[in-house]
Amino acid sequence: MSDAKPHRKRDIFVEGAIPPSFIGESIAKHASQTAIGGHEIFLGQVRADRIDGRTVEAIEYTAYRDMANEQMTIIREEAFARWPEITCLHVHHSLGTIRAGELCFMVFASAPHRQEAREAVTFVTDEVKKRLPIFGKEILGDGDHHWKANP
Amino acid sequence: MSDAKPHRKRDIFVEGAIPPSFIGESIAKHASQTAIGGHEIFLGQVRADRIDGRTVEAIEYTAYRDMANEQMTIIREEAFARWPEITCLHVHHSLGTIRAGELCFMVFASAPHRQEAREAVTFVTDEVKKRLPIFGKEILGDGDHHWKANP
Amino acid sequence: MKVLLFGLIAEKANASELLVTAASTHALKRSLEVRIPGLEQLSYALAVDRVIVHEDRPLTGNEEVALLPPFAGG
Amino acid sequence: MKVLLFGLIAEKANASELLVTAASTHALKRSLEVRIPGLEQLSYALAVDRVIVHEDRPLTGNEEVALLPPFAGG
Repeated sequence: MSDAKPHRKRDIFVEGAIPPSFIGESIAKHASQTAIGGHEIFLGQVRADRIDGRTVEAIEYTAYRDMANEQMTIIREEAFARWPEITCLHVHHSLGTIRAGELCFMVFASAPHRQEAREAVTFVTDEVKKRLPIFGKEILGDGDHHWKANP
Repeated sequence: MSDAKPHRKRDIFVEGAIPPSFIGESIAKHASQTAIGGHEIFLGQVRADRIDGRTVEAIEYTAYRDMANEQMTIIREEAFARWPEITCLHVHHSLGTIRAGELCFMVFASAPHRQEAREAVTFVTDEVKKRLPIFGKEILGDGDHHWKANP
Repeated sequence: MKVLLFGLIAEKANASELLVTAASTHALKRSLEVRIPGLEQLSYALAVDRVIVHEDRPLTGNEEVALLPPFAGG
Repeated sequence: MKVLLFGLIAEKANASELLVTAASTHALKRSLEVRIPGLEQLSYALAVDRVIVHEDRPLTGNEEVALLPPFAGG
């Protein structure tokens, strides 16, 4: 599994929404890895939040792509160091306009036991939100916009 | 969403392995629910464990089906009481012979924010393993078998 | 009354149900431990009407009774 | 040196990069706060060679410098 190697350079970004069928295909690729006992998956979906009485219709994502991928490599190495049992860790984030109801983010970890997979997904999800330079412009119903900021 | 109603009687069991494409289809069904911000999914995969030098090739699952579904209804009600923000909670478990590398268990929760979805999936996964009368006969390579028991 | 058997216990009894007469859950267990070889040495639970019962409880014969070996779901 | 701008800051500057001369990160910030209206009031971070820098640090002009508004990934 190439994805078990934390040092390979990779790009987490995909143009547009993540199709639900892509998740199914990602899961299917693990059937030959019979040391895996559990997969944990987090999916971020664009939420039609209300902002000052207006509804978020989409988020337009941009990123400082090189820095984000470098930060992701560091987070990945931290995750493999803390949970060495993890066999796979897949992260994808959308760029471009993602409409409410569409998927923009996937964190997917597999391990022999569920605890490691779950803890790794929680850690990676939280750290991506904190450390990756990704920017989100919320497009509101009235044509206005609002810049999203993670807490 | 019928699945947000904790009181409807339902059957969590499916014959045979859970196909990865089924997970993709389940995810796709949530695109119209624009209050959802995160999905958390746990998938159990049959692991080719070694037992006394022999390899687990498959698990043959049976269940006390009525009791398991009643216990699941109780666990579901507990989850909705503890995490009232959850919009969906889907649980499926396989019956019959599931080969190593195939999926036998799915817990899938959706919520406006990731924490509720994650905590609900953790709780439901743990409680299903503890409280549902499901039995697993591990089929070993030499034709022998071993009865699985959760810790 | 009819007693449902599952998994390892069904295998040991070579049956998925047994007919047993017993006035209480403890009496039922004693009777089953005589009829099913090795049951006494097993970790198992008794469910009455699909709820696990630990204490001794009278049985009318109309209950749904089941013997449950260790759970292995997930 | 070339300074990369993102998100809200690129919008305020109406540009995705600016050419700036500065001998240190703090001098760079002061210069950018003059050129980009409202930057001073914003919460933002400065990255040098793709790592966030808080302290004052000399710049040779060969670094990759970027101004980063609050992150919103996930």
